[in-house]
Amino acid sequence: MSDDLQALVDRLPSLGDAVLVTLEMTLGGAVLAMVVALVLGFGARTRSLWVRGPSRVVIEFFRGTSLVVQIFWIFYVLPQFGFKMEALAVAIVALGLNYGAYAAEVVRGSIESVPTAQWEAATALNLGWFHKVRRVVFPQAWALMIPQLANLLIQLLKGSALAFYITLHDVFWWIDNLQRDTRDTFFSYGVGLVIYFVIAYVLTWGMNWAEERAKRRLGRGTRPRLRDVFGLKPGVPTEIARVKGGVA
Amino acid sequence: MNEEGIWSWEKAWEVLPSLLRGLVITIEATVVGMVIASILGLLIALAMRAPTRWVRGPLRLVVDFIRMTPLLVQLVFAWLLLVDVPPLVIGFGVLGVHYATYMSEVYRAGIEAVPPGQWEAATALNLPKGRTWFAIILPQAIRKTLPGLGNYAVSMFKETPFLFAITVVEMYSAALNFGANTFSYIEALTMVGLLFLIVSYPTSLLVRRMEIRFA
Amino acid sequence: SSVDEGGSGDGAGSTLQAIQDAGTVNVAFNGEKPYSYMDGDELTGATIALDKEIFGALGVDDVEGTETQWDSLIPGLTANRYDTVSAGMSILPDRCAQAAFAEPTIMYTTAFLVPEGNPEGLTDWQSVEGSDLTIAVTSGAIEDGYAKKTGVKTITVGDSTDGLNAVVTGRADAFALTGISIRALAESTDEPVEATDAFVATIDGVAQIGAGAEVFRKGDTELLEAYNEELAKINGDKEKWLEIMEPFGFTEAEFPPEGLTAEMLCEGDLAAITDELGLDS
Amino acid sequence: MTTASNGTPAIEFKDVVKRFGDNVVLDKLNFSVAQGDRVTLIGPSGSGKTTILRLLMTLEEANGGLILIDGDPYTHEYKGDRWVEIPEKRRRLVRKRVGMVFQQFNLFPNMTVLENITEAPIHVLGKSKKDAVERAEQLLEQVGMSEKRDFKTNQLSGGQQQRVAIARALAMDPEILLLDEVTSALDPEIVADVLGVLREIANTTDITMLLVTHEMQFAREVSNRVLMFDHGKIVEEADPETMFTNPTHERTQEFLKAVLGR
Amino acid sequence: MTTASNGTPAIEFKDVVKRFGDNVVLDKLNFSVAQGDRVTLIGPSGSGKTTILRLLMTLEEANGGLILIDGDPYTHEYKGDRWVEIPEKRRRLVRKRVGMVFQQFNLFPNMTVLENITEAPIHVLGKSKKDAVERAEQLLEQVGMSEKRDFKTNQLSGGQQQRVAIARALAMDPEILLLDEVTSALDPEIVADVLGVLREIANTTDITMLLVTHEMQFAREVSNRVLMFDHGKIVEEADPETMFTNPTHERTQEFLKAVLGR
Ligand SMILES: Nc1ncnc2c1ncn2[C@@H]1O[C@H](COP(=O)(O)OP(=O)(O)OP(=O)(O)O)[C@@H](O)[C@H]1O
Ligand SMILES: Nc1ncnc2c1ncn2[C@@H]1O[C@H](COP(=O)(O)OP(=O)(O)OP(=O)(O)O)[C@@H](O)[C@H]1O
Ligand SMILES: [Mg+2]
Ligand SMILES: [Mg+2]
Repeated sequence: MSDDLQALVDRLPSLGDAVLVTLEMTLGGAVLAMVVALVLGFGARTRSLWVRGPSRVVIEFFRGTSLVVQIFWIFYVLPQFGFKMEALAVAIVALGLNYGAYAAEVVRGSIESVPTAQWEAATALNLGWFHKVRRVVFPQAWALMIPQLANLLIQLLKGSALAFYITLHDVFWWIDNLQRDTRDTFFSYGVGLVIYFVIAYVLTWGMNWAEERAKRRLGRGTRPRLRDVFGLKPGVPTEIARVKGGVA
Repeated sequence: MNEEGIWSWEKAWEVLPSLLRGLVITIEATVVGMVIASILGLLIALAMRAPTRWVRGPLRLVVDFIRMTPLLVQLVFAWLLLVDVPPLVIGFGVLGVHYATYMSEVYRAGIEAVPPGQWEAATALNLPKGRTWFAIILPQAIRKTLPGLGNYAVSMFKETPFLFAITVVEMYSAALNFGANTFSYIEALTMVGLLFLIVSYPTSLLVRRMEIRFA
Repeated sequence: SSVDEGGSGDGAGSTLQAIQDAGTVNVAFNGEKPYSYMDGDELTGATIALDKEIFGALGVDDVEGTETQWDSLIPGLTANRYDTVSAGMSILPDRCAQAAFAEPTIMYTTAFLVPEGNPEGLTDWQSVEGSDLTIAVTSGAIEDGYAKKTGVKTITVGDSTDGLNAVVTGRADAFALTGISIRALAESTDEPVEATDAFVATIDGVAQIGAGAEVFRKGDTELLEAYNEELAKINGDKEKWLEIMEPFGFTEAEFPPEGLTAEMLCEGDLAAITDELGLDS
Repeated sequence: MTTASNGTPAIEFKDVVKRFGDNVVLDKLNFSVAQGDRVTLIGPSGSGKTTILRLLMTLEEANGGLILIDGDPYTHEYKGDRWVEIPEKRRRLVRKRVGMVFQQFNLFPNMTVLENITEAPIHVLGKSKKDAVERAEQLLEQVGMSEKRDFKTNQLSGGQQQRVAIARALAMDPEILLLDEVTSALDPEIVADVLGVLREIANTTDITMLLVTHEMQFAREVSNRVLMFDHGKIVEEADPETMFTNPTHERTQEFLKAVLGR
Repeated sequence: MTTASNGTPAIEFKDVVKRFGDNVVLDKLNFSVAQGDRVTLIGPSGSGKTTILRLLMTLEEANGGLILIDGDPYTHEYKGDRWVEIPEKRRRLVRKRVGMVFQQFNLFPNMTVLENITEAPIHVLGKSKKDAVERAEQLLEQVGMSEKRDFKTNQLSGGQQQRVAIARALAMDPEILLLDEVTSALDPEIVADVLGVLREIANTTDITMLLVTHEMQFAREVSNRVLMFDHGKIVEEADPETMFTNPTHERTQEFLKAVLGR
């Protein structure tokens, strides 16, 4: 055990870099996923089949094949067609597309849960489509989305552990190396458990805070108490059962 | 680039039988894991409504810890600890427990989405607690959770590759095995992707049907 | 860090030319002692030492590494993510169709990792053949092939630590891997396990001669030939070979016999090789 | 149907206090309803009418005071000289005597019309299925919904749902029926229909009724006493005739003017 | 506020057909509303009143016929001899002249009261923020909501929300105002209040109004024409006095009896 601790201490300096890589992937992936989700989510509920069809195909494709296979293709196969990206970029693109496809369903569901009457009221005021979405519908849907997006963010964080597969030195790589050094799986994975939990916890705080803020904008909910923000609040609030499309 | 080209159908067919054998394990794990997750998830959701904080607090902590840490690590831990349990059983169990923590949230949301008027009507009719749960609340709540459960089934299906860490050879590790022996990774993994798609796309269509029906 | 992104073989120019111009070659490694691994910040190991020697002679002074999981070593090579794979990969007929192997650099033997005291008394492959013991093998390793051919019950583990765990927890009676790896594994752990003596497995009466080598892309013939040329100088001089390899625990037993070529191993007719080289297990 | 007309009030509120946070909704409210009485509560929005019915149905907990049904304490009682909450078991015995119809009907959507009505008689009163169905059919007949007995509730219009809800409450043979704005979620033309059903029940049974309604005409027809509330206090109390034609209190005049006089 | 009182009707329906699936709600409906007219639509539930207003607001697409605003085709026009849908761009120009107040208010919960009112004037009419706020404050004053200008909408009661919704519609300076049962989601006592606001607007502007209401008293006071609908057809048309005291058609008599005569 003291050997284990020694190995841990020796490896600590490189933990910072590893965490950084994991965070870069997670946050980069999350931002891209959000963009993808918005495009596909709105695409999947337009009336035009020419937009809806491809959106659905892309969503189903990226949800249907698994993340490992997608990463494999983007990192190892596409270069053979002359399309080569840096490993970090590949990780972000793959995570963004995969979780973006899931998040697209969340976006679609939340948008659909905004009462039609809100669209109609906006039409009655003669607002244009983009304006309706940006100023009226999205801010309301946003509050509904956050808890599910928070769940997806945690899943995305865990999904980023595949990065080692494409030569990135993330937290999982770091744990793997610790395991090889110590040959003690319990110890090294235990350390890993704690690291991932801490990162997930911090991300959850951030999402709780965003949710409270969004709710306050709608005049719902109160000023967030510290407990609301820092508590390990369950992801899904009451309204979510109404939201179609759920997480997966 | 290989002079033979990137893709060889011959290799693709060659790997298929072992992938299909792996697919059986993958589907088994998903089905059994889903059954465990559905039941355990419901129990967790119900326990979370216990009136005392001494039940809710610790349970919340355990659930969040499981939810927020990687499945792979949980699998390996269980595999190392439960020495006498066959890996397949551990795989089913851990998948089930991991996803139960997600499903408990779905159930919770479903239960909370039952209008308070339903509880009140049950009280006004003087129905006992148990009857209220089983005849009034749960039938309504579970209908609303079906799409959510379906989504998690699709997602669990695609997380079965982690079972390779505990020596269970499912579809993904079968592909890697083939790849390591022949270096024909592209064929093997692409077939895996296709098989995933072939199974999960109809499932997700089914889920969306349910969404529409139960909306 | 010595980890770099990207192989030099993009586009039309030859990889050899490219790495000579850059003065750097990027090799993929799996972090497995004693073949190729990071020691702190330094890339080292037996195959790396060999590479440094050979590439140095080719006018490439810098050997940089990209650490990759075992299963992505070859896909990354085909995808031009690096120039060669330096992990002592076994030369097998099926593999030869997808990638180009240099001439053998290390001869492989097999050994078992067993619980302390070797309760089952394992010595060679025949001692597990026909028994109802469960043997742990790493996914895609040659030992997996031996087991399949001889009907030995196996479980498949991801890497050597998992194999160790399988033995320690009693899920497997032994863990079979190359002699060198098993020795390194037994030395690196405090768990109550030990390594059996290395042996050349005999399957169906044929000695399973196995050798590992550097791997190149199929198209990089020029680089492969240049590498082989320099390698021949080392392989032709046992002292020189030992000078490079001994610090990492390799012995004469792992020195490739004269006359053994990658081509022969790619053919896969092991009986013929034994005959031709006059080897005997 | 009443246990005894011995003068014990069917409902009695003694110094009942109800707060929501800082908002004191009922402040030491006292009133009683005799057995067989039909009492209408009127008053502006937020005056506490619904709260009174919900307290009676134990959907809310009182913060103080006593609520008695047929003289039996219902939510709290003094024991020694301390408040003691009445255990759920005894509470259920008392609650059996009370039925409630909600503004939003609150039918169980997972059951058919018939199942909605027989659920409680079978599982609370312990009736046999046959008896419960027989009684349910009789009640459905009474509210004019016989042909819909096997429909799911969401296949019904609002007025039809409310009639089923009334039948469901009556199936428990309550001594006391609470009705909270049972027509205000309905289309105007349909309101008359549901009120007709209630009028018939009022005329053919001696059930004690406590109702909140804005249909003053209906209140006038069925009730024998009207209580005007404001801010959780009884402002005025009279028979309907007096209340609607000749209210004495200024607040009542103002309120009735707003509700009736447009 | 009206463009020209040259006799062109403000609203004209020509053979308008509207179906939902197999349910033909409007079958070749023809009617017109003159500029400055105040027209009330009455009729039983499901007769198509809301549908008419929604068609005018382009919240529904007609299946046939022409809808004209100030003589301009609004949804379709004949070009050559084919139906051509009018592009959204031109439609928005016409839609500018129409405002609507909904039964459920439909305020935007993510905005304050003031933002609800200024959003469209700024972004659709292109008013400066200063001008829009000035006008909004004037309107809030008019509906008696000045002190609530920075509140979130769900901090308001129903009546207050409806008053803001009215102000929001008026802020667009519409020539035509559509009102769909704007008081039926409100508490009875508050209804009078909102109707008062509308009455004042009716009395102080020459805005064209098309309203659906069950408040017959109010219809009587503000409107100069009442249309009785049944099954998507105009059954009877008269000035309010005649309609409410002396309806000629049997269906109207029956309907008015149910709604008024309780
Ligand atoms: N669950 C609750 N939480 C907080 N306040 C409540 C709650 N229920 C009622 N109130 C408050 O109690 C007061 C009385 O409400 P109640 O519903 O009894 O009024 P009411 O007379 O029935 O009004 P209405 O005619 O609008 O139905 C109101 O001020 C209301 O805001
Ligand atoms: N979106 C829709 N889909 C299908 N049918 C609809 C839809 N909207 C309205 N209808 C049908 O059209 C008919 C007319 O509805 P409409 O809402 O115009 O009636 P209304 O006169 O406003 O009734 P109410 O007084 O109840 O508001 C009804 O039969 C209704 O069921
Ligand atoms: Mg009330
Ligand atoms: Mg309507």
